[in-house]
Amino acid sequence: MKKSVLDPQGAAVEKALAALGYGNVGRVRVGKYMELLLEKASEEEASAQVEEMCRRLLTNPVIEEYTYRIYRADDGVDK
Amino acid sequence: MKKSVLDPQGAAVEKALAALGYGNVGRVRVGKYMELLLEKASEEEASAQVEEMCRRLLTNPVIEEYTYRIYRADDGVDK
Amino acid sequence: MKFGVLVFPGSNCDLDAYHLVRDVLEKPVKYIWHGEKKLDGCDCIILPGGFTYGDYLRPGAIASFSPVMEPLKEFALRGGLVLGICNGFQVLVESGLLPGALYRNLHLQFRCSSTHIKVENAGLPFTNLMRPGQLLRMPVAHGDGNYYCDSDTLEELFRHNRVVFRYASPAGETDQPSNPNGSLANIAGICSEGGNVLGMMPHPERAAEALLGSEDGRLVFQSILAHWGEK
Amino acid sequence: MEQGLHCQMGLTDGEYRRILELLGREPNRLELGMFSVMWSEHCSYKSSRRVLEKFPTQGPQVLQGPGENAGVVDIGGGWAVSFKIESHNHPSAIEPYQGAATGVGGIIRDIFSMGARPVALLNSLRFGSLESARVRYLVEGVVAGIGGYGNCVGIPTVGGEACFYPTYAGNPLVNAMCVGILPASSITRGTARGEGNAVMLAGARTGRDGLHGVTFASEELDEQSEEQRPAVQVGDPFTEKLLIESCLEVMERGLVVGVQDLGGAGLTCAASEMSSRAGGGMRLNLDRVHCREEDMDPYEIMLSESQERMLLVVEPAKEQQVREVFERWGLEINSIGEVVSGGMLELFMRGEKMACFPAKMLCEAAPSYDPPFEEPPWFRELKAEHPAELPVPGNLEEAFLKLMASPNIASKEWIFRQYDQQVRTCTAGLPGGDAAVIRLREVEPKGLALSVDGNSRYTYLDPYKGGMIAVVEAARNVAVTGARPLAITNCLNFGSPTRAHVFWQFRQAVEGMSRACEALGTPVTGGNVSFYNETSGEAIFPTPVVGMVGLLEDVRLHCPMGWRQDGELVCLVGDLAGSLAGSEFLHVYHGKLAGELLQPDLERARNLHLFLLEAIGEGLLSSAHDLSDGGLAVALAESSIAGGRGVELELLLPEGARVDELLFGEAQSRVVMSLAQEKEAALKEKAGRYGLPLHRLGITGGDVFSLKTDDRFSIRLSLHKLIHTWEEVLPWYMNRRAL
Ligand SMILES: Nc1ncnc2c1ncn2[C@@H]1O[C@H](COP(=O)(O)OP(=O)(O)O)[C@@H](O)[C@H]1O
Ligand SMILES: [Mg+2]
Repeated sequence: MKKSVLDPQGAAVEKALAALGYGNVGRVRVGKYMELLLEKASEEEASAQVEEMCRRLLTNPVIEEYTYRIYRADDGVDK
Repeated sequence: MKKSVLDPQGAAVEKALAALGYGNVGRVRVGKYMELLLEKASEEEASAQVEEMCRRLLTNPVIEEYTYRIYRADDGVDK
Repeated sequence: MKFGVLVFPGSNCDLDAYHLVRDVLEKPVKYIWHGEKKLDGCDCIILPGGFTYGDYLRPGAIASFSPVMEPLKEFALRGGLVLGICNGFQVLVESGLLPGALYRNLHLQFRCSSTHIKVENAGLPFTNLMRPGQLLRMPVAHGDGNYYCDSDTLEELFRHNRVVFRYASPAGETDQPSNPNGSLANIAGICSEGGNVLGMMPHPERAAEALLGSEDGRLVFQSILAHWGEK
Repeated sequence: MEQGLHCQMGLTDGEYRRILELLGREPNRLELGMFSVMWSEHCSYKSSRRVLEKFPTQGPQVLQGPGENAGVVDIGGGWAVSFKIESHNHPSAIEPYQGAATGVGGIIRDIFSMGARPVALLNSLRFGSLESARVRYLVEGVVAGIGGYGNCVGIPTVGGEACFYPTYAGNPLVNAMCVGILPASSITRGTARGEGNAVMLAGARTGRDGLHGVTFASEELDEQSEEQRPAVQVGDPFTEKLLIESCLEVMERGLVVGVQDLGGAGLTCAASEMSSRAGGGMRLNLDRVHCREEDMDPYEIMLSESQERMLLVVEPAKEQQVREVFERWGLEINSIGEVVSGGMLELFMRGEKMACFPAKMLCEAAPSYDPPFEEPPWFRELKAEHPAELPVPGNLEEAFLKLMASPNIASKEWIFRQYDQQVRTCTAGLPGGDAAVIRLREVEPKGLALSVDGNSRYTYLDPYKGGMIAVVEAARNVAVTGARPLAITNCLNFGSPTRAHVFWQFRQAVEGMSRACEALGTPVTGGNVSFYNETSGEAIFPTPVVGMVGLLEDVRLHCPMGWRQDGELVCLVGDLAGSLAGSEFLHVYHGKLAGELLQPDLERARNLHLFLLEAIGEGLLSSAHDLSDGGLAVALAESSIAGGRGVELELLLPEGARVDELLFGEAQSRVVMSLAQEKEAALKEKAGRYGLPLHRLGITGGDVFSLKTDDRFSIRLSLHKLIHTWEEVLPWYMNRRAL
């Protein structure tokens, strides 16, 4: 979620944490986390494809931002 | 989401990506991502508190797993 | 005048829109499968409510890539009438046919209740039988109806009279308690620049028969017929 | 064979010996697992079967009684209604959102596997006190889960009930009911007929979720239950929606021989029950089951309770067409075997035979017990307490407001506003009334009135009378809309059947329900038993829940519960005063649950329903609302609130009654109604003809709720205050959501 967009989930979590006695927690933002496994791709190709998939489908640029990380082999790709 | 638990969202995203021509994407899992700012805490204290909050509220141990990372100062705490 | 109702996997108000056109308006109507590549000569396309693809990822996101969206975009560009209701509105927003985004209700719950909406623009193919400022009673039923856009877009929407409906109190106040989902400026429905594409969260098709408690929603469809020169 | 493996799987030594006897050899692990799930209480009804046989199940309207996926009744015009209720109590206690959601998914599959288009959902919920944060967490999750599933599949949730008593704190009850419509001539059944026919598995992939779910449902909850995590399943309502559409399509086109959903005990249950019903067998090749995870073994595949799967039996010539339908809807479907004669269930994997025995052994040969029963000591003790010895409240208005603010009486809108109540545009009577009313587009202008009811305060005090009352009250709830009660489904939520006191309650309740069903002509077409509702050795109140279906010949004439106009006459049909025994007033005001319940008069109940059918059919009534929890004062207030208008009431205290019995006492067969003043004579005549007492209570209008007895103002409140008190209770509790 972009900073400028009100995040109702984050606000609710923050309130709930405060009620549980975690008064020192602030600026809670809740978003999505995805893991995908990309086959047959070099690191650059993977990067380019993830970027494209994020723009086209995985995120909505009106309200969301994204970052991703790419891992090799055994553990798939992490966005 | 635990690996053994059905992730309908992940499955739907995987199918949608395939339909968009990204046939090389597999094992899509969708989860939650949270950012929180913890005040007045050393790294160890933060760690302990995040651990506790995850167990008590932030995750549902019946179906979810969690990992977190802690950053200093400027960017708050990342779970 | 012929209507088409798009059917995506997970659409579930397709039946309701179809029933409304066929049995209440008594006009020709057909279902159009999401995999179709043409719209088959329909004059008005309805994107019905429901949970396309389970609303997984984001409501309307996956459906907005359906093959049928290509001919729909062309149809809309040529001025064809497109009405997106609830999930249909979400599909229109995700596909870029309407600006902004619809996301999680502010209170985080699905909300099914009766609302009042105020007519802000009565000069559209969808509203020509309404009076500006008129209040209509219609139910909402959604979990992601919280309308958001950036401030430039919002200004543009208001400047060009593209905010069509706003949630209001029974007395006509567009106040906070009347807002069922946290939408910016109580926005319940907006239209495209040309006024031929309307997206709205409330369900006019659920308020078009006395047995269901309100007939106000029928005005939307009667306006469409009037625009087309039919009764 | 490992020592005691059968015990770990929940089988007794005796049961294990019986398996050895039946097979004439030792079962392998897969076979033993299959026996253990099919012989679990949940699947075999081994403790309850003989008691359930007492239910009346016959009637001219019954097209399908108990024994199939769901019951079916005829509604005329060539159409029929299929309906059933089922519990998902234990899964909901562990994971409230998914537990409730998958409960809804399961009951929907039962309905469309009969070939019926699901048109309505209802639910019956019981939780502990809302003062507890854990309970609020459960309420929030269960309600969201029910909504999350029903909303997405596009079936309106039109009614239900929700109660809060401490007995359910550790073991909430989540019962879901689904209603569907189908042509009377085309009921699909769960049979595997026709040697050589293909057995096809459609829908979601099979995963490791829910292994031994039924065994879990057949045990008490304890501290360890939270650790039983692998049993938790996640619902996928989107896949369910696709399954509904594709299954109904193949059934409508006559492409299938038999269909059954995979619920408790998964493929084992579906395969053996379908075979057993047809007197045949199946040869299955488990390599062909589409799995979610790699390396699943036969045991896991056969016992998995993954959701959103269906088993279909199809003639070979139609296999391709069936496949095409499912694939068009984006679903996977595989032919996993074939129907064989001779009755054997044969399972193969990687070319090896993994299991082989007669299918009937899992079903018909399952054990059946007569558990011992004994009247519990508290039964007589509580009966001997006389609530009428308690003092009459000094301030009646305060007592009344307290009652209106009881979570059991207060508005349930916080719950049902999270449910899509109107999708399908057929809901003519929304949640909040006595019964939900839906129109049936297939047979206009007919409609259905639907209600779920149960009163565990009553069943605790007296399970026999309480069981009777559950049926009578459910029937009355549909009758006040103008519908004719047709038939019931039921969910029997009890403690452990191995406790003699619990089993006594169970027998008594079934007996009482049966008598009422006979008297009212509403047979039982199906249901569900949920035992082992206990926490730490403490059983819940016995809680039979009745799901009633009523038929409206003309849905446009259905009668609402709220005052519709100012200046109309308000009347009561039935006795003026009720009893405080087991009443909500006694619970809320005195913190007590005691007394001897009045014996319900079944003859009068029957007459009342006929009277209502006639009076509403002739358009005599503007509104009608049944009296239940909270008695007369609460019912009158509810009609005021629903109608959005006040009322001036003057009640005469009957001879020998106390004012709290008049205002808050509870009794059966009572209805408040409003009507145009000039229709009073006709109403009197009709009530007289049915032998029903009729009392004139007041006139509607204004914005004050005013209730006078004996020339004293007892209660006088602005409508605004009344509504506010009643509406704010659940939101107030639920806004304190943090754990
Ligand atoms: N869990 C629920 N789901 C849907 N509707 C509910 C639920 N609980 C209560 N309601 C609705 O609230 C109204 C009042 O319920 P209740 O007090 O139990 O009625 P009654 O006493 O007439 O059976 C009913 O219309 C019922 O449908
Ligand atoms: Mg009632």
